Amino acid sequence: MTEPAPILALDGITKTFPGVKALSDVSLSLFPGQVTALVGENGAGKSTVVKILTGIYQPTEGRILVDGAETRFPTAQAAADAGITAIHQETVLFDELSVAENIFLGHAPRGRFGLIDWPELMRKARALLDEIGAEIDPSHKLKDLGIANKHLVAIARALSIDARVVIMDEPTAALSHKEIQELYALVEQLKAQGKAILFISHKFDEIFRIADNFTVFRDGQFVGEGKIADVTNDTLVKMMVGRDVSHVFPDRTPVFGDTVLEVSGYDHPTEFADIAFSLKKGEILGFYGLVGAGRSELMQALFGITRPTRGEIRIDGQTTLIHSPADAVAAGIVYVPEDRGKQGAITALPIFQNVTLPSISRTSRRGFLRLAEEFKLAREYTERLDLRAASLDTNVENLSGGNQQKVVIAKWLATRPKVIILDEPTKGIDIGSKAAVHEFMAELAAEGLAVIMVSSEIPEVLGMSDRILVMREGRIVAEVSGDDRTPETLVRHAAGISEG
Amino acid sequence: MNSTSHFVPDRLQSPLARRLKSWETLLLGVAVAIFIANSFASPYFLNAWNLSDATFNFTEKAMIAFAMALLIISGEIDLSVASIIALASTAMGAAVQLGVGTPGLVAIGLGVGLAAGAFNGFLVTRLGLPSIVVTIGTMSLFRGIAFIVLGDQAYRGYPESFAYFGQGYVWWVLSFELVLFAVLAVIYGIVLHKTNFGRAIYAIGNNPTGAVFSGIRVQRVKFTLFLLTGLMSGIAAICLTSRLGSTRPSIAVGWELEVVTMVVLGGVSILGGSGSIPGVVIAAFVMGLVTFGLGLLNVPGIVMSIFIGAMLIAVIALPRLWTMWRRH
Amino acid sequence: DEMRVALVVKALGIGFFEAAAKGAEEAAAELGNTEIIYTGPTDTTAEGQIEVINALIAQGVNAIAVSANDADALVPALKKAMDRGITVISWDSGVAPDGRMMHLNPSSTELIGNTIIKLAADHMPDGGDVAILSATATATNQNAWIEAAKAVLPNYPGINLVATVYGDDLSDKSYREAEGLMATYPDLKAIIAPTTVGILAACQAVTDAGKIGQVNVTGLGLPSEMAGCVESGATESFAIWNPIDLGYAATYIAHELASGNAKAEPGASISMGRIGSVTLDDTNTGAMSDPFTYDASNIEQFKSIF
Amino acid sequence: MMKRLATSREAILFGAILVLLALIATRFPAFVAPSNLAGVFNDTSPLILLALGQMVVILTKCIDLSVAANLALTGMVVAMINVAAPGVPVPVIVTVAVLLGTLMGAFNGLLVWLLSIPPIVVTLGTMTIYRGIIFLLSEGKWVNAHEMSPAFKAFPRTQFLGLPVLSWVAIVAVIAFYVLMTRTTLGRAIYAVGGNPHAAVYTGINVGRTQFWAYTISGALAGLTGYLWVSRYAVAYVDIAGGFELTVVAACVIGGISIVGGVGTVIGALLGALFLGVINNALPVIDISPFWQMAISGAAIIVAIAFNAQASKTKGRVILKSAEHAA
Ligand SMILES: Nc1ncnc2c1ncn2[C@@H]1O[C@H](COP(=O)(O)OP(=O)(O)OP(=O)(O)O)[C@@H](O)[C@H]1O
Ligand SMILES: Nc1ncnc2c1ncn2[C@@H]1O[C@H](COP(=O)(O)OP(=O)(O)OP(=O)(O)O)[C@@H](O)[C@H]1O
Ligand SMILES: [Mg+2]
Ligand SMILES: [Mg+2]
Repeated sequence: MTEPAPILALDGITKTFPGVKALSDVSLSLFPGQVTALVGENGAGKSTVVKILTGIYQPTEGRILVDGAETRFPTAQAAADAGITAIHQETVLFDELSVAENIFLGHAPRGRFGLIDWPELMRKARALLDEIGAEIDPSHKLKDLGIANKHLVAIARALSIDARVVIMDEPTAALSHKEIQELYALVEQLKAQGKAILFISHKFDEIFRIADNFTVFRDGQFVGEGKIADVTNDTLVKMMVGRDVSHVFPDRTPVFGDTVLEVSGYDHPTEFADIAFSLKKGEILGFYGLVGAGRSELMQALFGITRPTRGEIRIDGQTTLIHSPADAVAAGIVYVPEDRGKQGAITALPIFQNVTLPSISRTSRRGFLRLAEEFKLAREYTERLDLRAASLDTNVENLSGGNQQKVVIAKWLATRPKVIILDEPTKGIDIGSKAAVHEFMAELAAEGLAVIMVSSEIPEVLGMSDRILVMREGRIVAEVSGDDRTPETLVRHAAGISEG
Repeated sequence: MNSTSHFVPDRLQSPLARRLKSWETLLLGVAVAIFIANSFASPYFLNAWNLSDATFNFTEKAMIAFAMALLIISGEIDLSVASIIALASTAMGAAVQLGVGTPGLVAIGLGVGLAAGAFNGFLVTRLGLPSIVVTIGTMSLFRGIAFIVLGDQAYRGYPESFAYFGQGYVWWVLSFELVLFAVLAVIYGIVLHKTNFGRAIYAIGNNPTGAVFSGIRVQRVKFTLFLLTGLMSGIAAICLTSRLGSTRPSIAVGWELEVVTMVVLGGVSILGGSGSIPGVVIAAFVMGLVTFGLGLLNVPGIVMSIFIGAMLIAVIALPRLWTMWRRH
Repeated sequence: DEMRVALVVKALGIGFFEAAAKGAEEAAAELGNTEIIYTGPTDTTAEGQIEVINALIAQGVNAIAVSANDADALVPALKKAMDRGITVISWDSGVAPDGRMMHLNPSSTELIGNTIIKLAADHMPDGGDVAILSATATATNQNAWIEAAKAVLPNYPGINLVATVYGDDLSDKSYREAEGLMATYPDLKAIIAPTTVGILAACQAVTDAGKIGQVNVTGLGLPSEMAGCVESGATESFAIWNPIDLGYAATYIAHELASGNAKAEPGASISMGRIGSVTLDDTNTGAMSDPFTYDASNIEQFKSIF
Repeated sequence: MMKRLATSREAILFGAILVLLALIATRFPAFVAPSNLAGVFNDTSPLILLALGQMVVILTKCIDLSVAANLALTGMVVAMINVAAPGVPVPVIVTVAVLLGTLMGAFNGLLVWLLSIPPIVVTLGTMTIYRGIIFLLSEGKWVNAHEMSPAFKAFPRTQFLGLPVLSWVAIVAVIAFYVLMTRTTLGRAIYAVGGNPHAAVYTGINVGRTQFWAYTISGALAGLTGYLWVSRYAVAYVDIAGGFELTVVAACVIGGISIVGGVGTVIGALLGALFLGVINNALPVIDISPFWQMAISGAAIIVAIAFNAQASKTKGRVILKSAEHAA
């Protein structure tokens, strides 16, 4: 065997959160000069591994080995000191600090008396940004940057630490084609320098292009590992999902009714422009796009969270003004947001209160609460979604991600809406719940509800939608239906590549 | 979906059982302990009239504390309450000089309270400014106006009938203030715990973004809460002015922090989202009993405040220390 | 049985009142079978005094002798005390007639008003600007003295009262106010502070500004506290009545009234023990004695007494 | 660079102070005489010192309501030491004051860090406790000028290069804090913790410990100011600097330090304190009744925060390419 010894290895790592076992007995090895791809569905535990490797979480059980020696990373600093650096999935940076400082916070160059040497800091930051091909002024405040540039700053920060192990958690999700190419070149360069790279991505073409090894997780468990050269796309997907992908989505024969929602000439000063589309009863309309394409912003505007500069919304043919979510709910539009913890549920309140919150006027009398009515309504809708919980009086924060999502959906169904918008409805929820949500979406459409589904997962978009709109940089760039419905078309439109 | 649905009970714990384990029960225990300690410490304590007098130590502050509790649960705070008292009292005093009668004075007191609350509410909800600094500003502004109007003067000459609010008795030892306190406690308890409005307050305090996304008109609710806090300050101004029989611009100095202390001691989370009116009621009694009990022993007020300050920290720290200690 | 007399002061810890408390104990010892409860709020607020008074009512003390932070705000509480059979008098800083049976002025208001102007004028042969630094704007006694002082101003030609400012009996505020006076009125010849806190702070401010000899600080102060100022020359002379005597007299009167030996009514003469007796005017107010003037010649003798 | 300077919050506040001075000068020219301005600065020095400490605390998303009580307790303790042992040299007194203040600040910090008690509750509690302890120590008695030793009183007023030592302490503190906040790891960590505590964890910064240090720094300054205050005004009693904590917070807020943390500068805190100092000193001089003072400073606070909020309205992110270029 010519296999070198791993620089970094995880052995039998388990990580539990209150109510969730995010990782259970997983292993992982990273080798010098090699790229290891970590693949798994949303919520498989990939980012949790990254956080354990970078000292942000402490494993509940198991060992971390650096050069074969057991180590602990009590803080992020400890991991950095051990030569491990990461580009995290979410950008964890400081809006109020300059770009240069974001890159070097914690290890800024020091001058006399150990004081921070600002000119040197700027110089080094500029050099780093140049190296990754980012045209960003290091003296700007981070808050003045767009999401893609922020991500480039995060990459620069990871590279500013002279590390032996570089972890990249979905680094290309927010980047444009050109920037992605530069990132690939960078990965090659790091490899050549003998660094070990952990690369997390949902894009298979990417994985097959740059990875040497792979490790697969499913539902927090280790499924397998090997050489990329030894597997095909299909086998990898099967390992990841645990069954054949084609059977996941419900079969449906859609029956469309009248048009319920028409949006035209919808503009926002900074987020989106020229939005026009319509939606029929019983239809599932998919919105695809890369992260940051502005889909969530558009949906939130329809729901009255943000105000567009102009445009018209018609519901059942009637022009409707929506200035607040309360207006939207009254008009029959509801929104299941992407960020469940912050926007979807009031997690510190019990399930039944969450479910009845927007329809409280129905369960109460003259403004006074009627608990019995509330429990009745909550029971009716949570049972339909097959919610698993200790009781309806349990706080939502104690539920698993999938069950939390069910509570949020139940709360909106209880308002008896006409249009339901689901933003990344299955993001980060386990496979069982995912299928349940899909099945339920189909059921709702069959009952005549109009459904808008925003999703970044190509199989989901293809499997569920009757029609797909693709957004890029705040505009609808294509409508895809019929035979065009291939992953390639979606990606091409979303990324703005003129031909496949 | 599938029909083999799992049964999910409404509740695991009866509401009574939950209540027994609550903060309020703990606090009630403290109150009873203080009561017993006081009766042993001073022969003058167990006397209906004395106990009735003792309630004046906290009734006015507690009235504000009810509204403040709602405001803090919703994630905001109002530090200008004591200054609203000064402003409202000054306005009433000025009206007395113009010959306004008792009903007019009450209307003016309430009106000024509402207007001040609306001003705070406007700055916080419309201009989106953080309430803690807004109300530090209006705290100076409102009392400053009272100083401009009154300077080194005092207003007196309140009508005889006006004295009832702060000095009158409804029946035997039950003062008007005590009865008003009880009535307001019940009203606020119902509003917070039994109405849609109360539910919205909890939702907002726990997660303002989530509340907006749930179709709650968050700014409107918060504005209403500032109005209510202003109104309660107006009521407190009426009672206090009536009790003192005169108005000086320095009236009720420092009350804002006592009110906040009462609310926090009552188990309301300063970060918003949790707390109850019964808790605040008990906290009011606890603070009143401590002050009165130590007062009977002629302990200076500042020493009493050590007890209150220490209690404030201890009631939050001890449970945390206990869990930390048990984990090791 | 034992008689309990409560001496309620504006705030605990002020030298003047500590001295008065000494006098009260002296009276209690002399009268026998009398307990003194020396109490008060820790800051000079009316609300604080009301809480203290409520606690005293609850203890059923026999008499309350109070130096008020606010003449009006205490009235309801003190009325309640009288309703419950407690003897209530005010001393030093008075309560409105409704709220007490009698008031003991340390000295007559007119006399004090005249004295404080005279103290300044004596050292200003050519006349000039003077300013008053008072305590809180709500202090009754201060306001009365200032009124009286203004009334006698015409008798002192050339003396020009340019401002009245309030230091709230807080050292730092008084200090800043004194500084402000010197900045605003560069020709200021004297600062008159009829308060023991204010006169000390003003003396400090004048010393710090290097204006000893230029600005004379005078008013009412305690010899023990003022010794340094007289020594440095910042203060030529100042006046005060004896606070020990005042506490003694207040206690004695309260005892006399509570035990029924005397009745508070216009024209009545009430004994003050070793000090003599006080005669009440038609508002049931009486004066204890004349203020006494201290300067370099006698300060040494008194500074260790009070 | 010039343009950014002209639109910065600090520059505008500085402009506001100049305008204020000009207005005062029209009614009372002597106010802007250098010697008087030096006096105003000297008077404002304690506020500047406390505002610097409060700034550090607020930057980390906390608040310190106990500064004034800390100041008063430290002041009383050193005054009592001076009375009991007049021979103790001033450097020792200063050291004791700083240590004592540090200790009280650290106590706040520990409660916030280790027990995660909300900062406002902790300091509301310790505020009353520290004040109460003064009463217990002093039995409510004042320590007056004549009881203090001349050396004890002389320190803050000793002239050095034309300015009293009190002013110099403030100047040195401003410079030291400028260096601390811009050039040291701790200073930057303080900004990071307040700006985005979540991201701070990812950067290896211990949020609680940074907050602890912020409180400790604030406490040390409060202790130092405690001695300076007591010796300058030559008196110590329970209530000195009562309510001053809110003035300190107000100075910070006026100086553009965001109450939600992460935003604000040393220069801002300095200017915020000077703004209040100029108003407080000018009102009596220009013959505006002192009774207007409170309302004016209240109005100033409200205007300042409304203004700051307007200036820092987040532009939000920009998805549209066209809008990005326009921005
Ligand atoms: N702090 C936390 N508290 C509770 N549960 C958590 C926490 N962090 C992660 N989880 C849960 O752990 C599981 C794994 O999450 P993780 O973020 O590691 O998934 P992932 O594989 O990175 O998914 P994605 O592809 O969506 O990024 C999920 O069920 C998630 O809800
Ligand atoms: N400039 C930015 N700074 C920080 N976060 C950003 C920025 N731009 C976008 N994001 C985050 O990236 C995510 C995706 O952005 P957005 O929701 O607008 O796009 P989308 O097309 O809806 O993508 P998604 O598929 O994630 O819903 C959001 O969570 C958003 O908060
Ligand atoms: Mg992830
Ligand atoms: Mg989105």
